[in-house]
Amino acid sequence: MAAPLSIVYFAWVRERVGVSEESLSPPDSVATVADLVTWLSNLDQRHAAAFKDRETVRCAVNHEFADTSTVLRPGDEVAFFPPVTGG
Amino acid sequence: MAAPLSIVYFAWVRERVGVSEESLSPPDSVATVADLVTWLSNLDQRHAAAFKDRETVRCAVNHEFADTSTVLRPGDEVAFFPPVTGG
Amino acid sequence: MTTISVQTEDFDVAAEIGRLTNGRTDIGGLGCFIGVVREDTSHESPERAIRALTLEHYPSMTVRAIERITAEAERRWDLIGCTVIHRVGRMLPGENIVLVLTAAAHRQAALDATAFLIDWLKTKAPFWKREEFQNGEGVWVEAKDTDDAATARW
Amino acid sequence: MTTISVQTEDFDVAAEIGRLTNGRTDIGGLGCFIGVVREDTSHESPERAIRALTLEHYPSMTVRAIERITAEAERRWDLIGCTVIHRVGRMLPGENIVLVLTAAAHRQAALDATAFLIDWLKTKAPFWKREEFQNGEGVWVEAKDTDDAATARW
Repeated sequence: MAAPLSIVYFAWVRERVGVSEESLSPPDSVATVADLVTWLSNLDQRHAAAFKDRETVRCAVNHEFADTSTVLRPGDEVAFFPPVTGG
Repeated sequence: MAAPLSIVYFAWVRERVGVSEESLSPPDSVATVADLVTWLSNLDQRHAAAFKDRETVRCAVNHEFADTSTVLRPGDEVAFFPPVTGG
Repeated sequence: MTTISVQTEDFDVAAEIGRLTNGRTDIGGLGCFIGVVREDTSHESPERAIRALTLEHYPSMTVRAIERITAEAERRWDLIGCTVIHRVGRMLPGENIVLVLTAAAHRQAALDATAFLIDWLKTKAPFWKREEFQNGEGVWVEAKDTDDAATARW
Repeated sequence: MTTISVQTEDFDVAAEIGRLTNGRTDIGGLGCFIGVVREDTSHESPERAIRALTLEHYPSMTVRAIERITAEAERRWDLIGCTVIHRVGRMLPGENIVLVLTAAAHRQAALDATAFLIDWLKTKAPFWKREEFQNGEGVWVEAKDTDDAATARW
């Protein structure tokens, strides 16, 4: 991944990571959302806590709901959050 | 039928009969709503016109929807009208 | 709380919502349906466009019939309250005809009870609509099979 | 006409109905749903009664997500217009959270589209609810299987 990703967090995912937004440049081996989650989980304890229950974390890429197989491109905005509970 | 019935009409049934309410004393042979409709149909041209399509005329007895088999008692209020179209 | 009214004057939706909710904190969802006089332009001739609608009813029976319908809704769903206001008399296109409001702890009860109440009002309450056309003629609206089908769903 | 708003302030239901209908005479039915903060007293301890609800959202995505939902409703039903207003921030029991309004020529479209919109808003728009208890503690509300089931119906 040549350029950094913008990564944003919401609800308890945000609370566990400790920031609402960060700009990170993962290594070239990170191609998909699944790769990014694995990489983030190994970054530090806070990220590890946020992604401990990977099954319950949802994501969006560039403001569209995405799944773990979605391929990432430099400059993408990737959001992680729990299942939504509005309405 | 010893005492008179109060008979009320609504919508096009009322328009055809020409009155909205009347008090009538049918003969003893009138026991049910069906009997009453037959007797009314033979009363005059206006009643005959109102009950020409008997299948489309609905009725209520004492403010409850009723059917043609409902037995009438002296003093009952019997209403005749088309299928309802409110709401 | 159940509020039922049959009246010639228009209703105030916000005031009715306020009367139903009335500071309560156990309501999670409010359902609402408003029936409106529609200027039916589906007739081929513009002379048959609807100029007004007149609602006739059976005064000594109407409120009682609506009470039976709201009681049935309250039996089927866990409602905190409901409101039915039905206008009678002559109304112009764009005017309100009927208001149904339901309040419940959970949204599905409010949504279902709202749909149920308007479906049953259409087929089980003694109201009759007469359409008045632009050319002065008029017809009594015929009951629709689709309304009977909607009633039978419940 | 489609109106979408995500806002901290409360909404005025009567004003929104007026904005949607706006003197039109082709509307036959208006559907409406209002979601309200419910003081959930189902917890065993009164200390766990809900003191407030805070709605977080994803500002750069939220309106777009709601637009996709209203577009889907307009694709499925013959709507004259619809309105979705969703509040964010901190709200107290009894306060409005969300407003859904639909206008259609026929009642079934308005009723169905209203239920559809609130079901989809619950599972396809980026909002998260946090409950704040009387004792000061709080929890993020967990998504309900029943909401997924309600969404899947459509």
